[in-house]
Amino acid sequence: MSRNLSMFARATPLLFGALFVLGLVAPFAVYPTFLMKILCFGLFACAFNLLLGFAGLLSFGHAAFLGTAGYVCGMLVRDAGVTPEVGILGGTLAAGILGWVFGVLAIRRSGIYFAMITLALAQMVFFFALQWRATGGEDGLQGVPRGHLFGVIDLSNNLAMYYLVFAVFCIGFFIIYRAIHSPFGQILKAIRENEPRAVSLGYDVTKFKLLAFVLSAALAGLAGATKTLVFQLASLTDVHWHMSGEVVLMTLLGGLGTILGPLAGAAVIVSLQSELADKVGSWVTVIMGAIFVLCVLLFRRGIVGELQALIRRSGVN
Amino acid sequence: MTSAFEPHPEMLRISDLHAFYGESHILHGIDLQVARGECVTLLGRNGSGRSTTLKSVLGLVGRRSGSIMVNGKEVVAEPTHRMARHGIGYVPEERAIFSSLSAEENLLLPPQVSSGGMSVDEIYRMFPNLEERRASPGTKLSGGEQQMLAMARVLRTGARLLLLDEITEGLAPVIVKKLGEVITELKARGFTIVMVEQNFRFAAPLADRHYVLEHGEIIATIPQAELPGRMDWLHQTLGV
Amino acid sequence: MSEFILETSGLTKEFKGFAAVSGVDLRVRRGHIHALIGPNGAGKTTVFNLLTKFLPPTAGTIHFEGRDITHEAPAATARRGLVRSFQISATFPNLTVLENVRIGLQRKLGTGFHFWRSEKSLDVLNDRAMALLESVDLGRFADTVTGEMPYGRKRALEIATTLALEPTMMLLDEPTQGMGHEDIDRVVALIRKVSENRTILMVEHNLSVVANLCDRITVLTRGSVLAEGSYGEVSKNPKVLEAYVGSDDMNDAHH
Amino acid sequence: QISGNTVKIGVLTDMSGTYSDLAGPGAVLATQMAIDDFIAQEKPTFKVEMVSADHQNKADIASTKAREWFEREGVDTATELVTTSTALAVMKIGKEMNKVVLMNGPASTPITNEQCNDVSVHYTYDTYALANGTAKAVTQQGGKTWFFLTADYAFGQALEKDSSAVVTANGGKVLGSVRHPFPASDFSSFLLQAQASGAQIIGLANAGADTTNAIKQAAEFGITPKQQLAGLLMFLSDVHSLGLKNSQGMYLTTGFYWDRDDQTRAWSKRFFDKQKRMPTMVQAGQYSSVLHYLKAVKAAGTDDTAKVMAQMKKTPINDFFARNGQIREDGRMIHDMYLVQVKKPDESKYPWDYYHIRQVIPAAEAFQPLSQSRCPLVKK
Amino acid sequence: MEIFGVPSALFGSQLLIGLINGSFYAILSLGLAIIFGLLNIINFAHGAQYMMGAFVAWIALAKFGVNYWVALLLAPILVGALGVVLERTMLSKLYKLDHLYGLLLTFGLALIFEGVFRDQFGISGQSYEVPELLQGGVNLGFMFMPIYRGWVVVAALAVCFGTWFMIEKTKLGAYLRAGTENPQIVQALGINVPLLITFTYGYGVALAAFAGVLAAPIYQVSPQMGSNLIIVVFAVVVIGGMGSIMGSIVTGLGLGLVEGLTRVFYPEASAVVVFFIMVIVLLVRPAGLFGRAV
Ligand SMILES: Nc1ncnc2c1ncn2[C@@H]1O[C@H](COP(=O)(O)OP(=O)(O)OP(=O)(O)O)[C@@H](O)[C@H]1O
Ligand SMILES: Nc1ncnc2c1ncn2[C@@H]1O[C@H](COP(=O)(O)OP(=O)(O)OP(=O)(O)O)[C@@H](O)[C@H]1O
Ligand SMILES: [Mg+2]
Ligand SMILES: [Mg+2]
Repeated sequence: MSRNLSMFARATPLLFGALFVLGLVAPFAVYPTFLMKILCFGLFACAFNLLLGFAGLLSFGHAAFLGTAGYVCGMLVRDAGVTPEVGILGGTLAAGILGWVFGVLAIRRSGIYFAMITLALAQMVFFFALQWRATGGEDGLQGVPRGHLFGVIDLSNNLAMYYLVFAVFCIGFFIIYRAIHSPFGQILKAIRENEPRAVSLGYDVTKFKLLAFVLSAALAGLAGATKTLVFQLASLTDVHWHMSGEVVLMTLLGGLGTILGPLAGAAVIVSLQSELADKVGSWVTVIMGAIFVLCVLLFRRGIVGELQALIRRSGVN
Repeated sequence: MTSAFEPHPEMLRISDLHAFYGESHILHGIDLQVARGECVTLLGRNGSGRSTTLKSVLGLVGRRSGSIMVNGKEVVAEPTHRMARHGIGYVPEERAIFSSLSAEENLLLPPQVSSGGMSVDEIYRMFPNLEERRASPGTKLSGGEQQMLAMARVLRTGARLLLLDEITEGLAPVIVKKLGEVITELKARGFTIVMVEQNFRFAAPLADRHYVLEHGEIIATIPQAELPGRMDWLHQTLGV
Repeated sequence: MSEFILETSGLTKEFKGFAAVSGVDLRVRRGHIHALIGPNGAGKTTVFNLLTKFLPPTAGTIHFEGRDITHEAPAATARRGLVRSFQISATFPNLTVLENVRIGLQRKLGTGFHFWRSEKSLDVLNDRAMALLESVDLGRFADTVTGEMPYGRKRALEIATTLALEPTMMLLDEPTQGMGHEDIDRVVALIRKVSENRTILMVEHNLSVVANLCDRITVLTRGSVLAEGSYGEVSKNPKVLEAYVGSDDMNDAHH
Repeated sequence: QISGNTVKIGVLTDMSGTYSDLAGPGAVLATQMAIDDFIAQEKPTFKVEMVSADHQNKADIASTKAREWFEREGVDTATELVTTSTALAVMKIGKEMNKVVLMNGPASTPITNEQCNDVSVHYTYDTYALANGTAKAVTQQGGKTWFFLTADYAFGQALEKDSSAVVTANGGKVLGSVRHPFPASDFSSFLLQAQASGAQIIGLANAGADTTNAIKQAAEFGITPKQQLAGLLMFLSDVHSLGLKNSQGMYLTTGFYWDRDDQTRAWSKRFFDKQKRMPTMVQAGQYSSVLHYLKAVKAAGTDDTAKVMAQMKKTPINDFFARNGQIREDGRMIHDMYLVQVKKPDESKYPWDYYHIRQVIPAAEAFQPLSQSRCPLVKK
Repeated sequence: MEIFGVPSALFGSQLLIGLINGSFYAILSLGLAIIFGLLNIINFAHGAQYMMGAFVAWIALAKFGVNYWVALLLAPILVGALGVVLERTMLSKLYKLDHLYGLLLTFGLALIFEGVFRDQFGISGQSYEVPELLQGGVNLGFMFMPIYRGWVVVAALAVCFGTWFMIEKTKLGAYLRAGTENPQIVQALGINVPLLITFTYGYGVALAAFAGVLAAPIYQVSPQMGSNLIIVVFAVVVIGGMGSIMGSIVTGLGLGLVEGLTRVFYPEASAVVVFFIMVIVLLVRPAGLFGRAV
C-alpha cells in the first residue's frame, strides 16, 4: 500500500507535466473558447474543492464569489477602463473580501448548517446583483472589452486570451496544490478529522477555517473574473444558486478531495451542457439531476477517485 | 413468552458464529450456550471480540453467519428490532443515552416486552441519582449516571436475557457494589445474563462460567468451580 | 513562583439552578500527581470543563501560574500550558502516528497559516516527534495510520501528542477507562514517566491506579470537596468510605 | 456566392426554462416551417439547413454556442434569442464575426438603442411597443388613474418609467407604484396597496410567472373587475395558462393574434397541428423573420451580411404576421401592433378564443420613434 | 388613522396576509425540520414535492374530475408514497455516510422532478380554481378577506400543531427523537427504526404536498413554484433552529408577519428581509432562535 502511494507520488509530477503540455497545445486541436470555459469552471471547482474536499466545509453559496468577481472585473475593465490584469485582481480581491464576510458569519456552524447559511447569504448577493443598476440586472453586464494585457498584448485574439486563461488557471491551481500540501493544509486536515482535539491542542480553529474559506472564495473569484473577460459579459446566472449547485456537481463528479477531480468534473459538465444543448432540449436539467443522483448513489469517489482506486487495486494485485 | 412449561431450559445457544465489519472478519466461529437463570461472562483483551459477540446476537454488526438460538428459536435472520421481542435486553458499551430525551423519557423509552420488569419506583430506589436528575436531558447526566440509566432502561422492559457490556465502567466503587447485588438478585429471579467485563473482581463471584476470547475465537471455557485452579493461566493470558 | 500551580477559589457551576459544582477551592501543588475522585455525578468532569474553559463558571476564579485565567478562551488556556486529554480517546484517525504528534509540535513553529509554504518545511519536526513517540513506546508505529491501532496505543499516542505542547500541567479524565489490565499498567507507567517536571490532575475511578500514582487526592461529592489528603489519609476517612466506596475497606474498591 | 451553397440558420432559444412556452420548441418548429415553405415556394438553388440549441438562458452558453456556430459550423444567422442577456451577448458576437442576428424573443429596448449594431434585427416586439401601446391606448380609452406593480429590477423599472411617461402624456395620472421582489409568488400585499390607491388601472410592470400570479390573486381578492389590470408584457401563453376566468377584461398589447384574419388562422392551424398550442407572437415572428431573411438572401444572391442586411431593410414586410413591416436603420422592425382585451369566459366560443382586438396601433406609432433613438447608427 | 404613515387598515390587512404566508412557511419548514431531525438530511427536493402536491391536485381535477377535498387527502398520500419509495431505494443507502450526501441527492432529485414536470406541463403553469365551498370573501372592514385564505390559515395551524403534539408529547415522538440520535441502539431496544425513518420521510414529504394542494388555488400551479420558495424556507428553518419542531412553526408564522410588514414599509427589501434576519439571528444566537446549542 505505502509503496503504491509513493509510486503515486513519483508519478504525480509526470502527470502534471503531461497535462501542462497538453494545455499548451490543446487550443490547436479544440475550440479555444470551449477550453477557456472548461478552465474557468475547472478553477472554480478546484477552489470549491479546497473548501469541501480538504476542509470539509460544504458551501452552497460559492456562486456569489464567482459572480461578484465577474461583475467587479467587468465594471473595472469596461467602466473604469483599467487593464485586464487589474480587473482580474480587483475581482479576485472583491471575492476574497466577500468571502471573509461570509466566513465570519458562517464559520461558526458546520455541516448542513454551514451549507444553508452560505446559501442564504449568496441569495442576498443575488438579489443585490439583480437590483443594482450597475450590474445590468437581468440583461447582465454586457460588452466588456478584453483589452490589452499589461497594456500591450491584445486579448481580442482568442489564442492570446487562451494563454492568459491557461496561465491564470495554472497559478490558481498551484496555489491550491500548495495550500493543501502546506503546514496550513496539515492543520486543516487535523481540524476536519477531530475538531475538539485541534482546539485542545491550542489551535484557533475558526481562524483556520476562515482562512481556508477566504482562499477558496478568492480563487473562485479569480475564476469568475477571468470568465468575464473570456465571454466579455457577466450575468445573473453566475450568482444564481443553480451555479452553486453546479459547482458541487462538478466536484462530486470529478472526485471530491482529489486534486485533479474538479477539473475533470468541470470538463465533463461543460461538455455535456454544450453537447446536450443541441440534442435533448428540455431534458438538460433532468440529465444533470440524474448525474447527481448516480454520483451520490454509485460513484461517490468521482471519476478521478474511481480511477485512483482502480490503479491502486491493480497495483495491489 | 417465557412460561414455566417451556421445554427449553436453554436460553441462548450460539453456534459457529462469524461476524464481519465491512471487509474485516472479526468473529471466527463462536460457540456458547447459556441456560436459563445462568450468568456467564466473556473475558478477553481489548479488541478480542467480546462486544462484537453481543452485538452480533442483536444484529448490530455489518454481517453475521452461523446460528443463534434464543429460547429454542433460530433468530439469526431476524432484524434487530425483533430481538427485543424475544426477550433480549442490551446495555451497549457506549451507553447510548439520548440527549433529546430527558432522563426519565430515556428510561421509559423501550417498549415493555413482558411483565416482570422492574417498576420505575424500584429503579429509582436502586439509583437515587436518577430520580434526582429525572428531568435533566439524558446526556447532561454525568458519565456514571448515564451508565446507571442504560442499565435501568433494560431492567424495566421485562427482558429475560440480558446482554451487558462493561456495565461497571466509570462507576464509583459504591455503585459497582450495588450493581453486584442487583445482578445476584436478578439471577435469583431467573434472569439469564451474559456479561462482558474488564472488572474481573466484579465478575468472578457472579458468573457460573467464563468464556475466554482471543482474536474472535473462544479459547477456553472455565466453569466457576474450576476458577481458582485456572487463575494463573488467566493471569497470564489476560493480565488480570 | 508559588508552590501551587493551579488554584481555584469558590468555583461554582450551576445548570438551571442545579449546582453541579459549588464553591470548590482546589489547589494543586507544582509537580504533583493530583487525583480528583468522587461518586458519580459529583462534578469531576464539570470541574475539568471549567478549568479548560469548555464551560464558563457561574462564580469563582481560576488562577494558573498565578494568573487569572477565569475568562480566557479555551485555545488560549491551552497555549498557556494547561492541556487536557479527553475521556474518549482523541486522535486524528486518518493521519499517521507521526503526523499526529507533529500537529502538536507544529504550533510552536508559528507557520500554521502559511499556506504558501511546502509541507516539507515541517520535516524539521520529525526528530522531535520521533523522540516523543519513543518515549511512549510507539516509535515503530510512526507510519501507521492511527485509526488502525488498538485502543491502548491510541491512548498513548494521545498522551504523546499532548506532550508535544510541552504542557506544564496536564488534565487527564479517566485515563484508564475501558482498558484491560495490561494496558492499564502501560498507561500508569506512562503517566508516571511524563509526570517528571510537570503537574498532573486526573479523574480516576480505578483506585489501585490512584493509590499507585497519586501524591494527593481530593474527594468531591455533590459538587463540594469532601476531603483532601494523601491516599493514606483519604482512604481512612469514614465519610469518604461511605460516600464513595460503600464499604469500610478501601481495598474493596480496587479493580 | 453563397458559402458552401448552404444557408444555415441557427435557432438559439430557451428550450426548457422560463421562456420555453413563449419561444422554445415552438420557435424551432416555426423556423422549420419557414424553411420548408421557403423551399417549396421559392425553389432556391442553395440548400437551407437549421441547427438549434438550448441556451438555458445563460449568456455564456449562448455566446459560446453562437461563436462556435459562426466560426466552425458555417451558420449564417443566429435567431430567436429570448432574454435580453443572451441576445445582447450574441449581438456582440454577430458584430465581431459579421453575421446576421435576428431577435424575436428578447424584450428590452437597449437592443435597438445604446447597444444597436448593423448586423442585428429586433423583429417582433419590444417593451416600448407593449408597455406604451397598452398604456397609451388604455389611457385614451378612459383609464386615467394608474398604479404600477413593478418587478424590482432594471427591466421592471424601465417598463414602469416608460409607461408612466405615456400615461401622463395622455392626460392620465400615476397615483403610485410598489416595487415587488423578483421573483415573487405572493402578491396579495402589493395588490392591497394597489387597491388602497383607488386607481382605475393597475399596470403590471413585470413578466412571466410574476404577472400570472398577480393576475390570479387580483381576482381572488376581488380587486378585478372593480379595477382593471393592464399587462405591460404578456403573451398568449400566459393568458392560456391563467384561464379566462382569472384574466378576463385585461388589456394588453401584442404583435400578433392567431385569430385575427384568415391568413393568420391558416398559418396558426398548421402550427397548432404540430405543436398542440397556438403560436405566440414570438413564434409567429420567428417564422416571419426567417422567411424574410431567406428571401433576402435569394434576392441578393449572396449570404454576405452587409448585402443581406441591406436587402432586408430595403424590402417591406407584408405577410400574415406583419402589416406595414419595415426594418429601420437601428435594426428595429416596425409593424402594426394590436391592443387586445381578454374575453370573458362566456364570450369565448372555441379553444384559444381569447382576445377582442380593440385597436390597431399603426406601425409608425407602435414603436419608439427614430427621433428618440439613442442608437449611434441613426443619423440625425 | 395611520401607523408610521401607513393607513391602519392597510397595516392590519398586511399583518393578516403575513400570517397567511407564514402558514405556508410553517408547514413547509415543519416538514423540513422533521426530516432533518430524524434523517439528518436537508431535503432539497421539498420544494419539488410541494410543487408535485399542487400538480396532483390539478391533474386530479383536470383529468379525473376529482375535487379539491379529495385531492387534499390524495395528494399527500400519493406524493408521500413516492417519498417512501425514494427513502427505501435511495436515501436509506446514505445514512452511514456524511449527511451532506443526502443534501446532494435530494438536490439532484429536485432537478429531475422539476425537469420532468416542465417537460410534461410546460413552464407557464396551470390554473386551479378555488373550491366552490370556499369561494368569495368576507369584508373585514379593513380588508376583503378571501374565505379561502382563511381556510389556509386554519388548516395549516391545525396540521402544524397536530404534528407538534405527536412529536413532543407522544411515545411515537420519543422514538423519533431517540432514533434521530442513535438509530442502532433504538433498534436494539426493540423499535423498528427503518420503518420509523421511512414513515417520517413520507410524512414530511406529505406535509409538503399538503402545502402544495393548499397553494394550488392561490398560485399558478407551475413546475418552478417550489424552487424559489424553498430557499426562503431553508432560511426559516435555520432561523428557527434546525430540527426544532416548535421553532419551525413559530418562526414560519413570525417571518410571514415580518415579511408582510416589510412589504408595506420597504417593499424592495421584502425578498431579502428573511435572509437578513437570518444573519442577525445567527450572530446573536448561532443555534437559531429555538435551537439547542451544538
Ligand atoms: N464498527 C467497527 N468497524 C470495524 N471494526 C470494528 C468495529 N467495531 C469493532 N471493530 C474491531 O473488531 C474487533 C473486536 O472489537 P470488540 O469491540 O468486539 O472488542 P472487545 O473485546 O469488546 O474490546 P474492547 O475492550 O475494546 O471493547 C477489534 O479489532 C475492533 O477493532
Ligand atoms: N450541561 C449540564 N446540564 C445539566 N446538568 C449537568 C450538566 N453537566 C453535568 N450536569 C450534572 O452535574 C452533575 C455533575 O456532573 P459531572 O459530569 O461533573 O460528574 P462526574 O463527577 O464527572 O461524574 P462521573 O464520575 O459519573 O463521570 C451531574 O449530576 C450531572 O447530571
Ligand atoms: Mg468492548
Ligand atoms: Mg465524568
